[in-house]
Amino acid sequence: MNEVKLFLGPQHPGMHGNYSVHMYVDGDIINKSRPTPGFLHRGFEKLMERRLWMGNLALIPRICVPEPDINEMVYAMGVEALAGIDVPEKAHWIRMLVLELARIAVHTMSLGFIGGPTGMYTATYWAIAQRDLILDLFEELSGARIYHMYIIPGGVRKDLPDGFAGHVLEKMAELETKLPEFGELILKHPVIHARAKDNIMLPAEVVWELGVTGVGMRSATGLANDLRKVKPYARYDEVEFEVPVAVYSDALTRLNLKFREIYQSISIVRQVLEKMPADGPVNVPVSPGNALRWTVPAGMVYAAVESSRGEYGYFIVSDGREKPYRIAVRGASYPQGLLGIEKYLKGYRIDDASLWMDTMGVCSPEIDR
Amino acid sequence: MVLDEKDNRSPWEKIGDYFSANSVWMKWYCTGCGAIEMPPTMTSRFDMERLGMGPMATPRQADVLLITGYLSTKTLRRVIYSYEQMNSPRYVVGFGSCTVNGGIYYDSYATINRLDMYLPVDLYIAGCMPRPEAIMNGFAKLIDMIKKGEARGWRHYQENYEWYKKNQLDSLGEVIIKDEFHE
Amino acid sequence: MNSMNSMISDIKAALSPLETSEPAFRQIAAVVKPDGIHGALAYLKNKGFTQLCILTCIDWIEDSQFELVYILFSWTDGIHIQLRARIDREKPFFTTVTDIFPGARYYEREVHEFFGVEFCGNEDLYKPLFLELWDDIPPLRKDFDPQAYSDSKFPMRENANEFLSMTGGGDDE
Amino acid sequence: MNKQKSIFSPVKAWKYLLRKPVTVLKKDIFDNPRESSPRYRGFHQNDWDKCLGCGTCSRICPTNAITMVQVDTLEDKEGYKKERPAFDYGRCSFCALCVDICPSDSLNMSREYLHLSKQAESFYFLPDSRGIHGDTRDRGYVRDDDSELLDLNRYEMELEPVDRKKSFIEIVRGFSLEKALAESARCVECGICTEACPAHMNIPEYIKSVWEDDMKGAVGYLYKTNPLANVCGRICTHKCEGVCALGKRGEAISIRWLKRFIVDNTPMDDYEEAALSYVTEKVDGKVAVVGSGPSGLSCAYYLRTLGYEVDVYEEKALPGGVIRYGGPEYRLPEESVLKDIGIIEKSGVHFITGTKVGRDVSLEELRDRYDAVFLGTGFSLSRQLRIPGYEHSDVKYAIPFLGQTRDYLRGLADMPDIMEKVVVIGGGNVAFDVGRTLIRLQQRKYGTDHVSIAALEHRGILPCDKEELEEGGEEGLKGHFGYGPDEIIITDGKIIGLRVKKVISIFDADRKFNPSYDESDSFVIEAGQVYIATGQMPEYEYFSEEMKSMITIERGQVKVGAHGQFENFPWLFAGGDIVQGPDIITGVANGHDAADGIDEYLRSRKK
Amino acid sequence: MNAMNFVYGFLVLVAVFIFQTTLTGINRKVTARLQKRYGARWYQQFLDIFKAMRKDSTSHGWVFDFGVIMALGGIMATVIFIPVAGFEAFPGLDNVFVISYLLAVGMLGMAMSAAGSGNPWASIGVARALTNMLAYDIPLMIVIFTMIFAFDSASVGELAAMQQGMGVLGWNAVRMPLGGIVAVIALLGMLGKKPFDSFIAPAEIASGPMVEYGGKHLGFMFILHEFMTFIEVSLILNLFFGGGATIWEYMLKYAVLYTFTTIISGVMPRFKIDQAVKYFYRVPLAMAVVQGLVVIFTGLGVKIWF
Repeated sequence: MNEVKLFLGPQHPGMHGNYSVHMYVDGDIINKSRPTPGFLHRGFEKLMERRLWMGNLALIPRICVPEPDINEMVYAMGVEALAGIDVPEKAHWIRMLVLELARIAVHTMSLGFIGGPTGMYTATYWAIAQRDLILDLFEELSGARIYHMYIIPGGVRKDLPDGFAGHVLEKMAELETKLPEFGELILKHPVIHARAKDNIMLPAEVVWELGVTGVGMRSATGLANDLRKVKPYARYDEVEFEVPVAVYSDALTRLNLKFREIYQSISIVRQVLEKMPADGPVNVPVSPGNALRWTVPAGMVYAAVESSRGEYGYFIVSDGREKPYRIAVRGASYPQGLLGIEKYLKGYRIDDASLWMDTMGVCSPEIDR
Repeated sequence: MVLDEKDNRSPWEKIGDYFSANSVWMKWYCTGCGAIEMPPTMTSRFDMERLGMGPMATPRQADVLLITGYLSTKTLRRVIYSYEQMNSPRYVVGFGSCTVNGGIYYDSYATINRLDMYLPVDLYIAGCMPRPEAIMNGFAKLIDMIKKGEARGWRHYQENYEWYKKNQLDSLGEVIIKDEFHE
Repeated sequence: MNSMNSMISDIKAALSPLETSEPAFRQIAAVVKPDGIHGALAYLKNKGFTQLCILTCIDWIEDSQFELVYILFSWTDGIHIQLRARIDREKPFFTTVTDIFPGARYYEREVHEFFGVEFCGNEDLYKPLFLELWDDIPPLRKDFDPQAYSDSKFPMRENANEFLSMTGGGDDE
Repeated sequence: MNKQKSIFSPVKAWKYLLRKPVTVLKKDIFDNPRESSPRYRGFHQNDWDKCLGCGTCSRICPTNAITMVQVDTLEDKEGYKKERPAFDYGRCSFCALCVDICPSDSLNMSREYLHLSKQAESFYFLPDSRGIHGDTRDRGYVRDDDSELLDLNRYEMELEPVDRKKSFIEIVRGFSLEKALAESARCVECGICTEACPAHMNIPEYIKSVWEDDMKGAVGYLYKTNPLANVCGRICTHKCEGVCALGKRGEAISIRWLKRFIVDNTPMDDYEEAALSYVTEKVDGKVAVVGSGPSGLSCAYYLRTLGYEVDVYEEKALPGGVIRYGGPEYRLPEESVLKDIGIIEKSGVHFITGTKVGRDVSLEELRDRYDAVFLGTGFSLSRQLRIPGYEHSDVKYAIPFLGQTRDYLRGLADMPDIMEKVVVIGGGNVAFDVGRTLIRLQQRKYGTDHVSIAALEHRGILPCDKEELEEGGEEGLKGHFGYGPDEIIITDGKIIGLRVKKVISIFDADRKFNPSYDESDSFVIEAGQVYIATGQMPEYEYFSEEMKSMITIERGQVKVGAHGQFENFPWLFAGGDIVQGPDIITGVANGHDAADGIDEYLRSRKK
Repeated sequence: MNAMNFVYGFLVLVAVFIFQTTLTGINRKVTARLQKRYGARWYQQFLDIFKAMRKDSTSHGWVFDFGVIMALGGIMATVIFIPVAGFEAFPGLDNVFVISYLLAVGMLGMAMSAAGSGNPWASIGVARALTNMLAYDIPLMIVIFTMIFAFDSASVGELAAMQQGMGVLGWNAVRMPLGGIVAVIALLGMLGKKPFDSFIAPAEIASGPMVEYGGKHLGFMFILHEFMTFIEVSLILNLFFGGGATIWEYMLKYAVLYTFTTIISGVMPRFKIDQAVKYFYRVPLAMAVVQGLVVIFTGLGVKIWF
């Protein structure tokens, strides 16, 4: 049979986001695949050089749409390292709260998005409605559902609103009652097992070769390689949590790890609310003067956080002026989304291509930037 | 874009528009970051299907093209291609700031500023990005416009094809990329 | 876990860097000569820095230099290393490091596309990656003005400063 | 790892067939759209009464979405621009940085999120407090102390320690470089100060130059509109700081001290180069300037920048007028004056000192010798206070006293004859200058000080600067504010005190100056001398009777047309105190303006 | 056969269309409930079809157009032969084989048309659809042959009538429980419901055969789909669940059976096509063979039944 060229994306229901994979298939088997990024390329790294240090706050969340907070966090961490700022204690805890809520939201969503490639839309419908309740929390906290622009260099933008802790705990309790249902519907489903078990493998060698991080790395190597543990930021060294790991990385294992991480995040959220100082400032200015003239001392620094997909980093260069000199973004899904697709998508069936994209955690906006 | 607002539809067209209005299928294409608010709109919390709307996998089946935010030139080429594959009557909805005037990417070398230079936009929804309620209200408004025969962008596109084509070529150089494999 | 100090002294001894610093918590920056990058990467990979986080470039247009930045991470020690080297901006040639870090392949393509740095040995280098039909100098170079490019290609909406009543210009809704 | 599977587990989902859906009801979406959260960042609301029109929002905006639009229907108000921000929702990213940085606190975001239209043009709005659709909604996102993006507090300068009253050393030490950079970083570049400044100095620009550490550029900006930068950097009345946008919620930027920082910290070479960069080759045209006070110097300098030859006539031995003889040394050191006058001299202005127009040379002679004449003679006389005993020889007046003190410090005159206990009448800056100079002289002469000050105005409405009041108090000035002078009590030909009485009101019902007193509340301030600092007067002896008849003089000020030109004498221009009352910066502005007028006049004459 | 038969036939088509489309609409609401939401209006399916009919459509050559007509013609013809609660527009022509044959004409038309569009996704979809058909047909046919063998009749109407009178116990699904299970699973396959919908999987092959249909073509496909659903459900209903003694009973049973398939597919993801084939050839085929052997060699369920 002849080799046929197929486009998986950019407009294909199996593709999350605006991304494209060109596949050469023989029958149902993919012989060769080429990632084609750039559909979401906006030239962020250039635009950031043209905005004020504070003005970039509006830009950065848009680099990773499903989980914007990590951008804010990593940018803030970088700027703080350059400027030598000590963030107020309370801000650290609020940041952790935001990051963990975001992690819950994005894991819940990715749990539901398994419904896309496998066709179990009920799971998608449930999960996204569930995630929406967390977006309500974000709206209460920061004034926006998706782009919170809440974590700023120097701290967080505003203090928690009244009664917020109570609302968070309520939603967490509700989520905990609903999660087992997701487990029943998705993780125990025989057809999901048929699709995901022993499929879409990620061996440990490939992890090291590509530089895959996050759930992918932990599911394959059995190492608790989580930046929150290995190189703690904020106050992650003061909360107790486990990093779920596995040594056999198929799609189902990765799904299970995400599911267990949700529980860990819920536990972190509870600890954060318990241990957070009641009072105190929530931010300090980056430098004297108003935000139009904030400057950051010259220097180069790389800051990284653990996103839901792995190590997410910014390399920030300042020349001491009111705008960054250069910012380079390391998208967490860069290794698997480009080289991974080129090298390791082949051999799978067309049916698995979108499942591959989904469970490997490929997020197109952060690759394209 | 100046549209002829006079209602000169035949009764058959009015009936047709009634059906069109109550069954608007959208092209499921996430062109930009506004797409992140589409899943909540489609799924259980806001349940777009109540309006008779649903996502469709291919442009042939779709009635409305949602431009969910900024468009890079690379995407715009595919969007125009998709739009031309859609069957009339077809509608375009622009989401958020980026489609109106470039949004936060107004000075980007990779994204366009005004969507209506390249495609006829029937409705814009404000926000960055619009929240699901705004999207739902936008759709309700679109439905109303179709019912009243006001959503006539596709006619405008047919009638001013040359103008659109010229804009597309001016900004994109080439609209249909023959070899996009980069091989 | 090795301590930061011993790591820095190891690096100083092995790589003879032009300059080292500690820009942030558990982070080491080392500037080496361009021809030392390969050796340094191989050495560091052996020292446990198994992950290439990012490969990027900075355009120091005033010095007429590009600075290549390799950021490595050691999961065992929890240390990030910035390895930097400056090359001539007028003759931006360098060799690929894909033999040490295969994952660098797309980073190199990206740096080539955005800065015009050529990495000898990376076979896919000349294929466009993010950009399509690009017709100007590499866009992340400092002498590229995105505003001017945008203005020349993508028309903007000129807002007339006329408001029907002084507030609320919209006719609908 | 939980990897067990069961065919029955998914079937449990069937229970939701009979449960209530989680969907938001249609009526909550369409009929009454769901309220967004109290912090929601929706569309903008802008309180036009509060809005300054400063445009800070448009400068922070990362999306370039905010345009300042001229609104002509607004009334003119000091410190407010007639501009309001218009928002392009084709750009806005709803980040609310504009709200957080708004100096006037007028901007906030509403909880409104619906705007749909097929007209892309309708996404451009000029919101007021009712929001973009004119239907007032709840406030959403508002700025609070945490999200503040302005730096509201001044970076304080060091002052000399308390024993500063023992000497005439300048009391304000000035900014260190670090503090100056920090202070200059507070500026939001709104330019409201420029509008308020009589000389329309390029304040935002020179502050920005400080922030960029470009002192030469800053000096260049200063000399664009003010050749007395050293003087104004120290004793300007700083109207700019009164209207500073930051002053609405916090402390205004120390514009004056930043100006002083510039002039004190620029290397002399750079300074001269920048300051003299405007001076041009001489052209045909000669102008006489009468009086070397601020307006005369300013006029002379700007005439030089236009190429004219300038002679300045000064009655006193040294040029400078009020800046040479008026300001106290501890505020305005001699070096500063010398520096300013030196630059003006270097620009090619020729000073003819010791020559009083009207006495040594007549105005008519000047008219014949020069192409044009500028009058900047100032208020050189003290206004008398006709209370009983005012003719006593120990009743002193501010202007001669201050002048003599300056000359004494220069070594050109004797120390003024002061007594151990004195009282000053007046509540303006000059009165405080007199009082504080007296303290220093008393310290020098007697080792102690005892200076009282009496003013009609009570503490809250004193016309002097706030810092004068504070610093004067620190130095031991005994204030009796709200008490008006009644009589000078003289016993045995010597003054023993000043009787004062409580002021009830200063102005009468017609808002005319007509103080009324509470006669029952009066007391005597013990003093051997009375210093009167209740105002100054001009002297117009140089006008011939014929000229006087053709000139209108109202309340001591001459009436002139545009650019200070006399209607009946087109060759004659005036500026400074005699046109607009005593104020250095206004004088500078008049001088500059007159220079332009003279240029225009001479050009038109040539044609 | 006279003119009245054609009038009846036409009326049957209209009635079937209205009934099935309404039911589809209701089932969309059922799915929605499962997904914790309200879902579309019950008449949404009508709106969708009429909307599609109203739109312009793009042709991809005469094969593409003709295939649609051929499919619709074939399927509409089949509908007329389906006995509903004893009523037949053309009595005596309700043979299982006739129906299967006519159904195949419809399927073939669809395949022709889809392949004629030239879209690779459509070709893959058609290939998958035919594979899928092959997969579910074999177990189902074994059961149906068993039934024909046991009851000595190939007439759908007769087979339905034979099950009536004993209540639930008379149903072939109860008499031949394994065969009943096979039939329901095969029905899921026939209807293209999850987990056997890989030939129209949007996330994998962009809705497969349907990828190039739009406008009127799509409208025809929708109508065709409604008719096909009716044929398939009716076939299983008549053969395994005793049809209906009255039209109301028939409609009720039909609705229950159809809704049952909906709620099953509502909690199912889809198999990959190879998995679907493997599944059919493993579980239902084994059950069908066992059922066939039991019926043929023991008579249990047919001859031996009370």
